[in-house]
Amino acid sequence: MGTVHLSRNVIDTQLVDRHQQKIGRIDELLLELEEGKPPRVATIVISGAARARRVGGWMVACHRAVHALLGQRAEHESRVPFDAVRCIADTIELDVEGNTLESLRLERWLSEHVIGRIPGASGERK
Amino acid sequence: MSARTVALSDLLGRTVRDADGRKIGRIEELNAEISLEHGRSDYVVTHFSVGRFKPLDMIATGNFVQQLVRRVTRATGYRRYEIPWDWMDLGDPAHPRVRRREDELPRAG
Amino acid sequence: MKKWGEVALGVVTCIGGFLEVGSIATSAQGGAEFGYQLAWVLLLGTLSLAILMEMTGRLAAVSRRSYGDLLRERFGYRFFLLPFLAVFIVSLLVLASEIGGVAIALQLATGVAFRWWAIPTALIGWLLLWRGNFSIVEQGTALLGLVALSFGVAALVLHPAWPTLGRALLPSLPSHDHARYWYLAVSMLGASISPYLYLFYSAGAIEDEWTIEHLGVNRITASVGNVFGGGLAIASLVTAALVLAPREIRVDAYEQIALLLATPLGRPGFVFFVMTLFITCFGATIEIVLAMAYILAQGFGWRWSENLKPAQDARFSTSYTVLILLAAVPIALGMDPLSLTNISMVATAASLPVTVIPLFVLMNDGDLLNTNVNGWASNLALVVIALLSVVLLVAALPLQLLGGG
Amino acid sequence: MNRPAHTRAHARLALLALLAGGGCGSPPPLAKQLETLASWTATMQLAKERHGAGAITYTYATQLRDKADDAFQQASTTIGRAAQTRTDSAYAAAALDSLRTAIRQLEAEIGS
Repeated sequence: MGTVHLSRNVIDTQLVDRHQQKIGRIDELLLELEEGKPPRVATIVISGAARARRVGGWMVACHRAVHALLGQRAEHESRVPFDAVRCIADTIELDVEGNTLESLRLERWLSEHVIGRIPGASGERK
Repeated sequence: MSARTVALSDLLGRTVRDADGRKIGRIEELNAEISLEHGRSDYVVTHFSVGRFKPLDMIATGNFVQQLVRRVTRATGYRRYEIPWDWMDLGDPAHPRVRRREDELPRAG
Repeated sequence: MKKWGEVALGVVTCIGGFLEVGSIATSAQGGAEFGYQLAWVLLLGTLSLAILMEMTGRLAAVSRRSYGDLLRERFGYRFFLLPFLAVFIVSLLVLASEIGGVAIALQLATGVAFRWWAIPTALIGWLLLWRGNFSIVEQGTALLGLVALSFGVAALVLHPAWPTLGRALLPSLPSHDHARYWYLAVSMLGASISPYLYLFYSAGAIEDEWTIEHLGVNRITASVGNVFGGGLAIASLVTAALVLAPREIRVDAYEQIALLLATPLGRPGFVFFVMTLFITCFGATIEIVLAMAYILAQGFGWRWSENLKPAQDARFSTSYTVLILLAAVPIALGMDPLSLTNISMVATAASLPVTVIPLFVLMNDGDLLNTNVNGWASNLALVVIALLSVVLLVAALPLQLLGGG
Repeated sequence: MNRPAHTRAHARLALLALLAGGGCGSPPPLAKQLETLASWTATMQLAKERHGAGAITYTYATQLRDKADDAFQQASTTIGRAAQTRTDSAYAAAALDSLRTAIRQLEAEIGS
């Protein structure tokens, strides 16, 4: 396998789970630095807080304010080891079960408690 | 010795200085390759691309623009270095340093 | 055979998609106040839109990725927020205007004040999104949008002075009211080149699973479709120039625009005007709300498709539900739809640079487009559009203050 | 009539007023108001003619009438303040008068 450009081809790329379902984008990548070893690409982060941090202090403040307003205590973020990467292309496939990810909590909650309650929300393809 | 963790977005765009303390540009890209060690495969960073300024690099992705930018860059003094990982001192990730002098660094084509 | 069906559909989509509340209102204002003189603006807008649509369509067909997706991945989250927020705010304004257009059409037909129609319109639009799939949305609004051809008939019946109209296709300076002239020019450009149009088109190419085989379809759709769409906008300007301008009627309210077709075509003209306003604005409402949900879902990596059941892409379906209801609020509160339209069109014009300039970078990326990257002519055209968009951004606010109202 | 120069000067004044933060309270300039009144008068005449030809519905004609009425009401409260000379006032009164007549004629046509 050739060289992977972390900024151009990895961060912000669409993630899919092992069923090819979209599960978010790479909001942050964590590198592990150890003396005498090359930096290791360790962890994929999917998280609103991580995104906010990339924009700047004001965005972090906004993010916190929204959380406080919604009475949300924990940040719904997922950290997936980079080992779980199966394939890097237009999308990055992770060997994970999308339904169990913490970062998809809102999607699941909306699906069960809001959208799912309106008639015609689920069933066969349209 | 325990490993430290640093976020990719904290490294991108950081100003890099050389051994003499001169600014040589900003970190524009981290290039990783797969490495097979201790029976496991890991992606590790092999070299850092450090360039004079990021905005130009962001634009300079396509054929046409690259040619255009190359022409313009001669005037603006745009330079890009490919720095092997073991030349880069990330002891303080906010102030990365290269262990060599600027004129020793390999230029990107 | 199937491909020709797609071409026909695409062309028809443009006819319905081009002539919506913004084009009808601003072209009528332009024609009423300056006769044929502003026709060149519509030509410029149509050409620009055709070029932008061809490019976003080509990008989607070759790379199999939408513009929203690439905006986030190629430029990073920080940069992405800029076009995202600009498109989002502007589209919300335009969406509210389109709902206003539907509501006005219903008011003209029934006599019940427009504000009472805002929420029902939003609910029916939502129901279509909820139950329908992408082809229903696309084909339904497209075929019904053919009523817009009545604008073309009206213009022809009035026997426009072709040489004068031809000369007006070249830019000229006004003899009076400079600020108003340029203000209308900016609004008309905003009405022609709406970011939602090419964002929707790009996402639609993914929904319809376009491949490199569709490049021909894409080229024909973007060119022929926009010739028809732009032609109808010119027809609306011509009709206003021949019906309203000689009587010195300025368009201060939507109610006055309905006289446009009733004058040359009589009662059928009035009926066709109401139907055109209703259908094209309703179609645009659906397209804008989808375009907004698309860029949201694509930018943040959610599951999205109008072909999935709502519970399967809950964040996507929640987005369009909230957005369509939210946009109905200003109209339900009685905000004047015409002022709202004018403000939205100028805001649209000002928002163009942040979606046009990144396109330039993507269209030259060989990794995405291989041999289908822009040639020098396309690049030149795109640079001209980008420069135009920057001029619009700079000019929009001063002109709103000097020439608005 | 030197309307263009007039309007432009007024537009600049309006901008200044707006920038000074006092734009909301001042009435639109006289020239603009006269134009609006004339435009609504012509609208009423066209609507009357179109209704006579059976081209537009009663429902729609009454909506147009109501809009013209709104414009009339608004102008009658603000135009006095915009008209500074006696000639201006005469123009204003004449414009208001034509619109009132046109509205009445449309009402007679549609029989409301």
